Amino acid sequence: MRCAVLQFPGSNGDIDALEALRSFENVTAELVWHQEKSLDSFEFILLPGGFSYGDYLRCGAIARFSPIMQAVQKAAASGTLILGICNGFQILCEAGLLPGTLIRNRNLLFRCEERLVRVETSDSPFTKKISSGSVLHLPIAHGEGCYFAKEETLQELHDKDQVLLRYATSKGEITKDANPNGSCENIAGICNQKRNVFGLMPHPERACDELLGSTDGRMIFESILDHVHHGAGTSL
Amino acid sequence: MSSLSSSPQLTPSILAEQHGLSSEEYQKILSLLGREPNREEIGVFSVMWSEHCSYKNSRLELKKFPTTGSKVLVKAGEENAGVIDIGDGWAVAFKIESHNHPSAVEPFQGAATGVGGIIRDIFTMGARPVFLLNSLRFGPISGDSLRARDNRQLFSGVVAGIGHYGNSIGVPTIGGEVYFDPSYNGNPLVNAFCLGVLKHEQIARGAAKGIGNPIFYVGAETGRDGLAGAAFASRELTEESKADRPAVQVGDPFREKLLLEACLELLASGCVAGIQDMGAAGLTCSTCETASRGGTGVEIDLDLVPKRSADLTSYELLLSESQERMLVIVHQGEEATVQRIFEKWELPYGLIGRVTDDGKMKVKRGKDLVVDIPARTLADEAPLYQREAATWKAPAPLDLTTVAECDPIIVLHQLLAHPSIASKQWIWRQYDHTVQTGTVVPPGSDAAVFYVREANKFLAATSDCNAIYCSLDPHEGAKIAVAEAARNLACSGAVPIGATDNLNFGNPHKPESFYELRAAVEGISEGCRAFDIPVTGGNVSLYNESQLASIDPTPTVALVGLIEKREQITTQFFKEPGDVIFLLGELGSELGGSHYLLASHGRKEGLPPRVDFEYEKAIHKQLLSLIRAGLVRSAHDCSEGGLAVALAEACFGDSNKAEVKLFGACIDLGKKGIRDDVALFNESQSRIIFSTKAQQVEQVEQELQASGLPFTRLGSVTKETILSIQLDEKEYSWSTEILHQSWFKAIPHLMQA
Amino acid sequence: MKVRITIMPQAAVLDPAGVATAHALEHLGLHGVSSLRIGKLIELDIEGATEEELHQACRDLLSNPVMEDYCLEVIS
Amino acid sequence: MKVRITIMPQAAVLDPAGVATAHALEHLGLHGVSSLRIGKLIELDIEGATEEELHQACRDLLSNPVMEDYCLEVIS
Ligand SMILES: Nc1ncnc2c1ncn2[C@@H]1O[C@H](COP(=O)(O)OP(=O)(O)O)[C@@H](O)[C@H]1O
Ligand SMILES: [Mg+2]
Repeated sequence: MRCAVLQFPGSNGDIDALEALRSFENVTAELVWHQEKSLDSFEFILLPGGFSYGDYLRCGAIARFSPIMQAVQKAAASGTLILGICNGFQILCEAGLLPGTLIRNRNLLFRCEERLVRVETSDSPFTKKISSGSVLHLPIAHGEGCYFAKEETLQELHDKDQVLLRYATSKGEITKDANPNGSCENIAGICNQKRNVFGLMPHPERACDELLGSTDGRMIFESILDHVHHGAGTSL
Repeated sequence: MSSLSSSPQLTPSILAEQHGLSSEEYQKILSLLGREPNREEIGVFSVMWSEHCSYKNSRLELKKFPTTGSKVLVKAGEENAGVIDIGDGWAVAFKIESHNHPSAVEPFQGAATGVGGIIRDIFTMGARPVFLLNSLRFGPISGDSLRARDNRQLFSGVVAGIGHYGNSIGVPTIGGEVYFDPSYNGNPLVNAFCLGVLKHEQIARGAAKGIGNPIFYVGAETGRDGLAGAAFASRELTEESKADRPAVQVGDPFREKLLLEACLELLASGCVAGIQDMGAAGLTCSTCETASRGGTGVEIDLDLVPKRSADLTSYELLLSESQERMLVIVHQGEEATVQRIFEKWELPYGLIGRVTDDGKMKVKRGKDLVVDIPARTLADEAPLYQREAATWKAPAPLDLTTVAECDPIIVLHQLLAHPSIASKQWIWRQYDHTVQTGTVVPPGSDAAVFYVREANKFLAATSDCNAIYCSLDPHEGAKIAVAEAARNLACSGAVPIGATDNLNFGNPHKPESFYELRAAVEGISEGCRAFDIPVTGGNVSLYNESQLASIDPTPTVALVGLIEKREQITTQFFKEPGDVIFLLGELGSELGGSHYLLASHGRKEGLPPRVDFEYEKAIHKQLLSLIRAGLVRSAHDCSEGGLAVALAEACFGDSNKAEVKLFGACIDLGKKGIRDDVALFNESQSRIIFSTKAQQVEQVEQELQASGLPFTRLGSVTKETILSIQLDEKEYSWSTEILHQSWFKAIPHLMQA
Repeated sequence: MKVRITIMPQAAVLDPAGVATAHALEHLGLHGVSSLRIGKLIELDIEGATEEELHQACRDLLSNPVMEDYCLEVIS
Repeated sequence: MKVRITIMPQAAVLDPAGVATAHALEHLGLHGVSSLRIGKLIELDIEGATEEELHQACRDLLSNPVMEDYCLEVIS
């Protein structure tokens, strides 16, 4: 799988993502500077975490005007898999590739810790190798990760089965305590209607190595790999 | 040369006095220059000869530190930060730095720019910053008084500021320390530590080498930020200085991230002859220091400096402390490389001058010569003072009969809920400690452990200082700071390789304060010599006084260690029911300066515990040998709150996890014949509790017996969440769930008020 | 041209900072707060741009139409 | 009482968000920006407070007098 990890001024999860990807077999991954204009040669595009343009104004607001984002739009339209992690998720929302928006955590404090997320559906290229209802241990690290969307949008997310991850308890219950940031309906990650663009606040790339306490992030990348190599056909 | 003629009544000597230069210092300037200085030159001398830049009151003391060693690649004082070899061609650069006064004025920005400053110090060395620590002190945060509210605001502002800068730039904050004590009312301490990693051949030098080489200014435009800030940091904090508004600098971590990447890219290109960050005293300090180090001169033109507004005066440009700026000297002919890289990273830059051969710092504004001073006189010929030190009076030893024996059941709750002992997760949860995917042991255990993937090395780091001990006995307190830091490293499986220290003291003109400074330096030196740890650099922050009094002497020690193998990484948390718990070291009995005395009796007195380095070292060596033999599942030292607190903390699992594990422990201390409160809460040094698998107990006991060191088999880890301690005939027991609540919720509760 | 742009969160959108600030005001003894919203104020000096271009910038960049309303005033 | 409070960074104080936003506008083709500052706008509905109390709250809580200036307007 040929992967691009986009690098915006202020990205800081770019190297983490690159290394996580390279820990899989049959993967090549490279950094792509935000001034580049084409992503045609890649099968998978990752928008990493960080503070693009300092996250000034609004998270992701300035990055979405980077030249590379036109190539991202084009890739999204053509069905290429695109993953936005944390700041990458915020950029995808600002760019209109995902609905809704991410605002400041309800208690206004940055939060860095491990959290549990429930996989809502296996019916996506990003979760196809994970049975729905499984609970993953993933680190979060954000100050503006409260997912917000209007009623109609939330309804549509439900109707089209676009919510892929929710903050949950170890038993998979969706509770207020399990929600670290006040996200609507405990939403931690969503995809678009075509199901090829996925944004999430937790950091799967920080959970790919035993040393770091969890390898649950690998399942997301394995799903992506499987999808790219075997196509949409295979599932659980 | 401009003169002061415009205002006849303002003679240079009056102006010098207004800049805090003494009359002897002014005379020295006259003889160095052979003429009267102008306004700009007085400004330049005043900042370069301030305590902050010149260490004029402390340098003679600092010479006492051991600074050499076979692993030292760059020694303390040579450059912005020391560099230590970690093997296989890799090295680490690290340093601690204070931002106390700016944080008192504006906690968020003061702390943020402190982090920014220390990160620049590290990448100036050519190293990629990989983690941060922070050492903090505030006045008490409990209660409804105005003071407590102020302290809470300072505390939350500082933590948010540190988080803001570190999180944005993507350098994880993986550890630190914080204490709350009335001596810090109105004068909080904010010390930030950064460590970076580099290959030996990547070490960059802050020297202006190569006559004719171009000098570039890169990074943020200069504004009026922190004008006179360097001088400001060397004065006492008064009500007036709070109105010193221009001294507030705003940090821009985004700019710094770009500057960091651009500088590392530039350094990798091989075209850099010298590089220096602009910290305190900005342009002035960086130009004369690089010239002095290079044995050269520099000539720059202020018209070419990128500016926020065109009307900045020469004086302002020279003394501004705007953040996120660097001075880079490149080899002739490489101008285009600089241009390409800085344009890629969208950073302002300017070719502002050249390296010269006349040893002078010459500053022009267009055609006018504004400053003409021999560079060495500024950087290396600052006056040095030997201040008067008071003679020390040892405090009276504690008379135990005056200490009512409190119920241990209540005391343990009190101690665990004391903000200085309670869980600090409220703090580090606001710090991104997982970015860069190297944090193997996150904050919450004795020392943090970071994996440097490219070098395949495991680094451990900790910072420590019990200032109560230091206030009672600065020399012993400083020794303990080193011993405790080394012990924390040992508990994580690491061997110390280098130290950096931050000396936070009051006004050095007060003989008591100067004594404290000297005693602390000597204590740290003894400790570092004993452990064979070179001091690679540090920072001195004097004049830490509020309207009330000086702070408790606070010589913070940060140690960096190496862990040989992945399997040797150890944490303080019990791992499994049935594991057997040992105490390595004595049960102890020293109560002077203890947190028990403070939290339960409101007393800060007595003689603090003593440390014997030979014994302490033997304990660490023994623990490490057990760890290397694979016999240790957890290790935790006894520090504030003594044995009982250490046992409780070991029962609480890693709180960064989504599901926090809690254990209990069943402990029998046997017949001791000392008071229960003394047995449980004394703070004698050199003690470690560790756990081992039941099957390995015999082997452990054999090894310990052979070592001749004191040890006790305390009991075992239980699934049931009860901590029970048998002492003589009595048994005390606590629910670890409730203890955990007291400990975990203490700071969040206070901060919600 | 001097321009002032105000950007406010829409009524239906959560405003955590606004809620927290209202609470903090209560702690100060100001109890009667019935609504408090925090937005942004941008003051801009610009030459050579038309008002329409500025509106465009407000929609595209300065505000997020999904959750914010903006108002642009030319001051001089 | 409806109140509007505007809070702006003081002129001498660096405004990193303003700088970054000005850059972004340039990238959008609006080149003539000579100054851009971002502040806060607070809209407040409150009963039973005096104007003086509100000024006090502005100084103590809503603005940071060390680096910001505020302006309070009673709208109705
Ligand atoms: N300001 C802080 N920032 C980050 N971590 C902190 C801070 N203060 C304390 N910690 C972490 O909390 C844990 C306990 O700290 P401390 O009580 O000082 O431990 P010890 O007594 O072993 O030195 C350590 O892991 C330490 O790194
Ligand atoms: Mg410890």
